[in-house]
Amino acid sequence: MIGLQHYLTLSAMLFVLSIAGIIINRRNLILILMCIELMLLAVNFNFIAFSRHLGDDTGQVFVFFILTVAAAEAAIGLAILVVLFRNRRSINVQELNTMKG
Amino acid sequence: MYSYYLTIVLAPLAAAIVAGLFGKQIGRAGAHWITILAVGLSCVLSMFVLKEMFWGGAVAENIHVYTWAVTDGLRMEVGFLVDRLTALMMVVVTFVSFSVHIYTIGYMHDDPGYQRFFSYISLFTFSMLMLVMSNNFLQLFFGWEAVGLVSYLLIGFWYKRESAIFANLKAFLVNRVGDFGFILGIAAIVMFTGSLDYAEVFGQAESVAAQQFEVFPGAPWNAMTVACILLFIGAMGKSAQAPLHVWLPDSMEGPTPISALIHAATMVTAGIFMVARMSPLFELSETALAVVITIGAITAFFMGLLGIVQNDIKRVVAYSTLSQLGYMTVALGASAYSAAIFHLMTHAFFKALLFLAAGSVIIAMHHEQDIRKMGGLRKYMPITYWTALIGSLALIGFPGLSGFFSKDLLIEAVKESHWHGQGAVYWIAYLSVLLGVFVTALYSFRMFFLVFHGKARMDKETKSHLHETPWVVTAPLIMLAIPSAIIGWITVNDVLFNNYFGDAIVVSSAHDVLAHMGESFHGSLSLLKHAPQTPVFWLAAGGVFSAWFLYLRRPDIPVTIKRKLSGIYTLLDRKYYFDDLYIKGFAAGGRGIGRFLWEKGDQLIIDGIIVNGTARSVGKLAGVMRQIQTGYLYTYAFAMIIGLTMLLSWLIWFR
Amino acid sequence: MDYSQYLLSILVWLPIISGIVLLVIGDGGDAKSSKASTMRIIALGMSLLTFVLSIALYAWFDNTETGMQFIERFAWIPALNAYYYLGIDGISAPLILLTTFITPLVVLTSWDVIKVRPAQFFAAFLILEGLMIGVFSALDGLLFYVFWEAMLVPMFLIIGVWGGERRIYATLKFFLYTFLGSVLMLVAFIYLYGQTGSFDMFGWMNVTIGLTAQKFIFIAFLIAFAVKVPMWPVHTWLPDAHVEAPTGGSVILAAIMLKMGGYGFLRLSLPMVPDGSAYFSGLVIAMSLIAIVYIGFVALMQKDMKKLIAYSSIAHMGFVTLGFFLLWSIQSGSGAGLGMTGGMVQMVSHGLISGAMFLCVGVLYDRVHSRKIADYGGVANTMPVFAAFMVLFSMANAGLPGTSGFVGEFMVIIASFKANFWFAFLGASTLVLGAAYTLWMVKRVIYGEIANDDVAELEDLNIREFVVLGVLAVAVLLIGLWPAPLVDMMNVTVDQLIQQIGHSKL
Amino acid sequence: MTLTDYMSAAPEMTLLGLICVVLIADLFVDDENRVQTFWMSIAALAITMWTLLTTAPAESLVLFDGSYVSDPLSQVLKVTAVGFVGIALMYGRDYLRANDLHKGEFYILALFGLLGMMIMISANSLLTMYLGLETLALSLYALVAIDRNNVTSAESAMKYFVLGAIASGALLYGISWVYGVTGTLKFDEIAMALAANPALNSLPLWFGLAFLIVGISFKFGAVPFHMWLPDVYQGARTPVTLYIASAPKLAALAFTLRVLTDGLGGLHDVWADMIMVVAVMSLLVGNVIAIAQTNIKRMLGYSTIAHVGFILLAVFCGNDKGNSAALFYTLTYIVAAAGAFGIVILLSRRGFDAENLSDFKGLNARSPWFALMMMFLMFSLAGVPPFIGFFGKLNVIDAVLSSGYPGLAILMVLASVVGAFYYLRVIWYMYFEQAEDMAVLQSSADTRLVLSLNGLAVLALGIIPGWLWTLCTQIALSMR
Repeated sequence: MIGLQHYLTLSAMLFVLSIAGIIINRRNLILILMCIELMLLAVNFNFIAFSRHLGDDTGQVFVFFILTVAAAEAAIGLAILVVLFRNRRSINVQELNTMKG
Repeated sequence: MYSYYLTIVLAPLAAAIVAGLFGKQIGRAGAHWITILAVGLSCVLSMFVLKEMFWGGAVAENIHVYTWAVTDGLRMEVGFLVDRLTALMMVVVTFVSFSVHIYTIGYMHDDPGYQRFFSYISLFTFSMLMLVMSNNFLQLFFGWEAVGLVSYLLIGFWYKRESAIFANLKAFLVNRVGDFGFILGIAAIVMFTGSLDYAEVFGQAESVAAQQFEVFPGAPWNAMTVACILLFIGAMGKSAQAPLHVWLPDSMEGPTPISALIHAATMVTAGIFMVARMSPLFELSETALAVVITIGAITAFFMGLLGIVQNDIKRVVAYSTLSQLGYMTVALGASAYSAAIFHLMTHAFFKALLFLAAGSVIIAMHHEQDIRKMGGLRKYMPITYWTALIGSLALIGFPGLSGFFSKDLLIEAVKESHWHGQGAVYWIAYLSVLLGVFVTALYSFRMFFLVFHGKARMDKETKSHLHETPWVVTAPLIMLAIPSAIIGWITVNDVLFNNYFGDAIVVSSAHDVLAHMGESFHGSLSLLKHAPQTPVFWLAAGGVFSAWFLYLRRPDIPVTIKRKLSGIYTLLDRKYYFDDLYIKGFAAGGRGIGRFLWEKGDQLIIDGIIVNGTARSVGKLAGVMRQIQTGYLYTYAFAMIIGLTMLLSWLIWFR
Repeated sequence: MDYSQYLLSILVWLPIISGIVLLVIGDGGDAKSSKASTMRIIALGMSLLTFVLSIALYAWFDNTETGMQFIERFAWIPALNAYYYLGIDGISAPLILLTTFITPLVVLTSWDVIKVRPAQFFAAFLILEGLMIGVFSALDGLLFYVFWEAMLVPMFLIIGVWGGERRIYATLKFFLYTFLGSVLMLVAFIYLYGQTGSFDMFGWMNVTIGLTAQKFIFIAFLIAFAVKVPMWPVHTWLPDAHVEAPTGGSVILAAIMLKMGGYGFLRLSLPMVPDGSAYFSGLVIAMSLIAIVYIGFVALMQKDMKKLIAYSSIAHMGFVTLGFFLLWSIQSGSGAGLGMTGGMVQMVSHGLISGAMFLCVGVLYDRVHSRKIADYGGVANTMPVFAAFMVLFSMANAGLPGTSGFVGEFMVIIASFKANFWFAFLGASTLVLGAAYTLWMVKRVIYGEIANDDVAELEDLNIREFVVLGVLAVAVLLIGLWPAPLVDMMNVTVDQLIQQIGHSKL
Repeated sequence: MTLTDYMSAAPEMTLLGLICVVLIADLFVDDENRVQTFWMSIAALAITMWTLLTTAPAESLVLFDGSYVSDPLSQVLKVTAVGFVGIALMYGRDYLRANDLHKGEFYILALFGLLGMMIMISANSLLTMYLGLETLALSLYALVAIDRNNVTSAESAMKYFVLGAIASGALLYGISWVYGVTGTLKFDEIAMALAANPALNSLPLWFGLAFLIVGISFKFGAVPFHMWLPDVYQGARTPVTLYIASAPKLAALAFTLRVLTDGLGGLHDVWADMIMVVAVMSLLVGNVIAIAQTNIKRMLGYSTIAHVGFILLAVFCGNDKGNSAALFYTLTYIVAAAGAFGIVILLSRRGFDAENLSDFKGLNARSPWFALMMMFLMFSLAGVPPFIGFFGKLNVIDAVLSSGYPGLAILMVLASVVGAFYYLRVIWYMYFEQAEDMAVLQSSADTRLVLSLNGLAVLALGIIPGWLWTLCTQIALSMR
C-alpha cells in the first residue's frame, strides 16, 4: 500500500533532481527554466500529499496558486531570456559571467 | 633683611631680562652698565650681609618667599636660608661675578653678541644666588639646573664654532647624568622624610639613618647612604669629579670670562657647597663619606697629572681647576667641610685671577692659546705678569698667600682624619693630596715659565703688537689679586677654628678633625713659621724648581722623557681615554640602540608586521574571497545548495 | 538668573555652531577672496570668545568642591535613559582651559598658511574644539562616546585634506587605529549599561562588578586609551599622523587629543574598574617605562623634526600613565596623589610644550618646506628671535626646572621612587635621554654655520608667529615658576578619586 | 468577510486600483511628457499613504479569515515602504529621462513591487506571504531587466530570476513541510499548534524550517545565499538598484519576523543557531569582500550583505529587544542606503554612470554640499556617531550582549572596523583626491532638496534618536 512517505520521497527526489539539473547543466538556460518548473511541481506533489494526508484542502488551494505563479514566472523568465539573447546572441550559461568578484 | 635678600637675587635677574630682551634698544653701553650696576648692588649688599653675620651677630634666617605648589601633603616652596655659609658664598659669587662683568667689557669688546653675553652672565649670577640661598631641595635643583642652562648657553656662545656647540651639548649631557643621580637623591630624601625643606629634613636625619632601603631586592642598605651617594652623584656632575669630569676641559670653548666665573670660581663649586650644606646628612653615613673622599682623591691627583701635558693655556688652568676641586672633595670626605669651603673661597679668587690673566694674555696674543707659541711676555705686560705670579703662587700654596692656608690645612686635615681607619681609603686620599702638591706646582709653573719667561716664540707679526691690555681688563686682575694674596691670612683663624659656620655645618665629634687641629693652632703667623717643616712646602718648591729646570734650563729633557715614556705620555695625552669611552662607547652605543629599536622594533615588527601586516592580510583575504564569486550561475546555485545542506546536516548531526 | 549653569553648553556648542556657519557660508574655494578672510576673522573671533568664556569658567570654578561643578542634566534618549549630562571637576577643568587656550593659537598660526579651502579648514578646527570640550565635560557614557568618536571625523579630514605627502596612509592609519580602540570601549560601555540600566557614569562607578568582568572591561578601556595616549606598543600611528598633518593639526593632536587617553584613564578606568586596574597596574607601569626609555632612544635617531617631537611626545605621555598607575605599587604613606597630580600637570604642560615645538617646526616648514633636520643648520644666524624661542621650548621639553616641563616629571619621579627605586631610575633616565634628543636636534638645526642657501634666506618671525610663540612661552614659564594655581585646581578631585579607587567593587 | 476587513485592507486595494489607473493613463502619455506618469505615481503613493494613515487600526486586527494582519508593525513598515518607493522614483526620474529609459513600465512595476511588499508586510499566513513575495519578486526581475539594450542588466536579471526561483522553490518546499507537520498555514495557528503539541517540535518540522530560512536568507541576501546581490546591484540601472536596496528590505524583515517570531517562535532555540551562522558569515564575507571592490554599486552591495548580518544577529536574539533592534537597524539602514544610491544617481548623467569609486574623486571641489552629504551617509553606514548608523549598531550590540553573547558583540565591532575602511575610502576619494572631470551636477531642484534632506536626516536622527528608539521598542512589545 502506497503511503505518505512514498509520495514525500518521490517529491524529494524530484526536488533534488531539479536542483541537480540546475547545477550540473552548464550549457542551456532553457534547461534551467525547465528545472525550475520541475522543482515547483515537486513542491506541488508535496502539498497534495500532505493535504490528502491531513484531509485539509488548504494545501490543494495552495497548489493552484503555485501553478498560477509558476506560469507568470515562466513568462517573465522567458522574457528575460529573450532580452538576453537579443543582446548577446547566445543563451549559453558559461558566457554569463561579465560580472564577478 | 628680607628685602635685601630679594634685591640681591632679583637685581641681576632684572638686569639680565632687560639686557636680554631690550638689548637693541639700550645698546652696548646700556647693557653693560645696567648689568654691572645690578651685580655691583647685590655684591655690596652681600658684603653687608656677610658683615652683619660676621661682626653684627646677625643670626641665620630661614625665609619663606612663596609656595610653589602643595599636593598630597608635600609642600614645595621657594625660600631663602641665609646663614654664614650662604653669606660667604654670596660674597664670593657676587664679587667674582662683578669683576668678571667689568673684565668682559674689555674682553668681549668687539663681539656682536655683546648684550646677549651680559644678559647671560647676569642670569648666571641670579641662578647661582638662587642655588646658594635656597632653603629647600626643589629650589636647590632649580638653581642647579639653571646654572647648567646658562653654562650651556655660554659655552656655546660662539654658536658658529662646531667645537663650541659640541662642547656645550657635551657639558649639558654630562651634567644631566649627574642630575639624574641628584633628582633620585632628592626623591629618596622625600621618600624618607616626606619633606623638601632643609630644616625639616635635617631634623629627621637621625631617623633616616636608622632606616634600611633595598635598592637591590634582598640587599638592604642604609637609607642615608643611598640618599647621600645619589646626591653626591649630582655633585660629581656639577663639580666635575671623575668620571664625570670630561665636560670641564671642553667647556673652555666658551669665552674666557665664563671660564673664570662659571668653570672655575662658582658653578663648579656648587657641588662642594651642596655637600657642605648637606653635612648633617653626610655626617651620618661614613660609607658615603668614604666614597666622597676616594672620588675626590682620584680626581685631585690624576687630573693634575693631565695638566702637565696640556699646551692650551686655558686647558692647563682647567685641569688645575679639576684637581683643586678634587682637593675640596677630599676635604669634604674627611668631614673637614669648613676646610673645603675655605679652599673653595680662596680658590675662587686665585683661579678666577689666573683665568682672567690667561684671558689677558690671550687678548694680547690675538686669541692665540698655545703656550708653545708664547714666552717672554713679562716685559710686555707687567700687570698681567705680576698678578699671574700671585695667582700661581697662591695656587701652589706659597707660604703667606691664600692658597697656602687653605691647602696646607686641608692636607693637614686629611692627614689627621684617622676615622676612616688607616686603610686604603686613608692612604689613597692622603698620598694623592700630598703628591698633588708637587704636580700642581709643576704644571702651574711650567705654564707660567713658558708664557712669561724664556725667549718669545710667537711670530713677528704678533710680537710687534704685544702690549699690556686696557684697564678694564687689568683692573679686575688687581681686584682679584688682592684677596688672592691676603684673604687666607685674615680669615683662616675664624673660618676654620673659631667655629665661624656655627650650626650651618654639622660635624659629628668623632669626625671633627678641625677641632682636633685647632688645639695645636696658634694663629696664621705660627703656621707660617712652621711652613718649612711641612712636606707640603718642599714638595711645592720641588715642583717649581723642576718646572724651572725642565722648561727653562733644559727644554730638551721633557722631549726625551716624552720619547722614552711615550706610553704614559699618550695615556695622559688621551686623557686616560675617557672621552673615547664616552663618545665611542656611550654616545655611539646609544645611537646604535636607538637605530635598532626604531628600525627593527617600530618599523619592522610593530608597524611592518603587526599593523600594516594585518591590513595587508585582510586585503589579500578579500582578494581571495572574491574569487568565490565566479560570475557563473551554477556556482551561485551551488553555493545556495551548499548552504542548504549545511543547515540540514547541522540539524541532523547537532540537534 | 545664574548663567554659569549653561556655561559648559555654551563652550561646547558655540564653536561647533560657528564651525557649521563657516561650512555653510564657505569661501568659494578661493583662499585669496575677501570672503575667505572674513571666514578667518570669524574663526579667530569665535575661538577667542570661547577662550574668554572659559576664563569665566576658571573664575567661577571652586577648588574646594569635591563633586562635579557646572552640572547640566537633561533627558536625551529616554528609551536608553541616556542624558545630556555635563559637568566638570578638577581633572577636566584644566584640560578644557588648555583646549580653549590652544585653539585660537592654532587658528592664528594657520592664518594665511592654508591655501586650500580655508573656510572648511577653520570650520573643522572649531567643530573639533567643541567636540573635545564635550569629551572633557560629558558625564554620560553615551554622550561621552558620541563626542569621543565624532572627534575623529574632523581630524580625519584635517590630516587627509591639508596634510603632506603620505597623508592618506597616515590619516587612515590614525582613524582605523583609534576606531579599533574605541569600538571595544563601546562594548564595555554597553556592558556597563546592561549592568546599571543607564549611561550615568556615577552609576557605573558605584555598581559592583566581578573581577573577571572588570579585567575584560579594563582591557577594553586600556586598548582604547592606550591608543589615544599613545602608549608603547600601540603608538606607531602617532609619528605618521604628526608628520603628515598640517602644523595646526599636529598641534591640536599633540596638545589636546593625546590628553583624551590620559583623561579616559582617570575618568573611566580607575574609578569604574578599580580592581581590574589594580590587577593590570603592573602591566601599565611597564608599558609606560618602556615608552619612556625605548621611545627616548628611538627619538634620538629621528631625521625628521616632526617625527622626533612626536616620539618625544610618546615618551612624555609615558610619565602621565606612569603617574596614574603608581597607586598600587606604593606600599605606605602618601605619594599616589603626587603621581596623579604630576601626571595631570604633565598632560597640561606637554600640551603647551609639544604644541609650541610643533609650531616652531611649522615656522621653519612654512619657509623652507622641509622637516628634515639635515636641511637646516645655523638657523640662529638668520632667525635669532626664533632661535631663542626654539631653545626655550627645547629646554622645556628636556624638563628644565622653571619651565612647565619640569613640574610633572619631578612629581612623578618622586612618587615613583616611593613605589620602587627602579621605576624612578628608569623614569629619571629621561633627564638624560630627553636632553640628548632635544638638544642634539637644536644643535643641528639652530646652531652652527649657515648650512645652505635656504637657511641663508630665512627671515625672522613675523608678528603673528611672534605673538603665538610668545603667548606659549609665557604660559610655559608661568606654570614652571608657579604651578600652584593649576595644582590647587586638581588637589581635591585627585584626593576624591583616590578615595573612590580605594574601595573595591567586588 | 466584514466591511472592517476591507476597510483595513484599504491601502492595498487603493494602491491596486490606482496602479490600474496609472497603467491605463500612461497609455495616453507620450514620451516627452512622461513626467506626468511620474507625478501620477507620486499622487498614487500620496493617496495610499493617506489611506494608510487614516485607516490605521487602533489595535492589531487579523482579517480575511486569518490570512491578513494589520498591526503597528505593518503600519510602520508600510508607511516607510511607501515613502521610500516615492524617494526612489524621485531620485530615479532625472536619470531615466537622461538615459531614454523614461517609460511607464518603470513606475508601474515599482508600484506593483510596492503592492507586493505591502502584502508581505501584512501577511499572516504562509500563502499570503508567498503571494506577496512573488508579486514583489516578479516586479523586481522585470525592473532589473528594464533596459532592454543593456547586456549587464539582462545578465543580472537572468541570474536574479534563476536564483530567485530556486529560493522560492526551496521556500515552498519548506512551507509544504511546515504545513504537513502543523496542518495549517496561518502563523498564529502554527504557534498554537506547537504550543498545544510539543511533539510536533521534531525533525520533520525542523527540516521544513531549514528551507524557510533559505528563503529568508535569500530575500535578505545573507551568505551563502547572497550571490545574486552584488551582480544585481551592479547590473541593474542605478534607480532600480536604489529601489531594490531600500524598500524590499522592510518586506524581508516583516517576512522574517512574522515567520520566525510570530509563527515559529517556539522553535527559537532551533532556528537561532542557523540564523547566527548565516549572520556571522554575512558579517565577515560582506565586509571583507567589499574592501576589494572598485565599483561603488557593487561595494554597496557587499556592504548591504554586512548590514544584513547585523539585522539577522538582532533577529537571532529572538526577544523583544532583538526584534526592536532589527526594526530600528533596518529603518535607519535604508535611510542611509537610499541616500548613498541617490548620490550615485546624482553624479551620473547621459551615457555616463558614476559607477566607479574613482568617479567620486574630488567631489568636494565639484559640489562641497553633496560631498558633505555623502560623507554623512558614509559615516552613518560605518557606524560613527553622531550619525544614526551608530545607534543602529549600538541597539544591536546591546541586544546581543543582553542575551549573553559578548563574543558576538566583539566580533561585530571588529567587523565594523574592517568595514569602516571602505566607507572611508569613498570619503578619501571625495576629499583627498583631485577631480578628474569638473562636470557640473545636473539634476532638478526637488531631487536636490530631497537628497539633502535625506543626508541631513542621518545626522538629525543621530542627534535625536530617542523617538524612533521608543517607537521600535513599542512595536516589538506589541508583537504577539
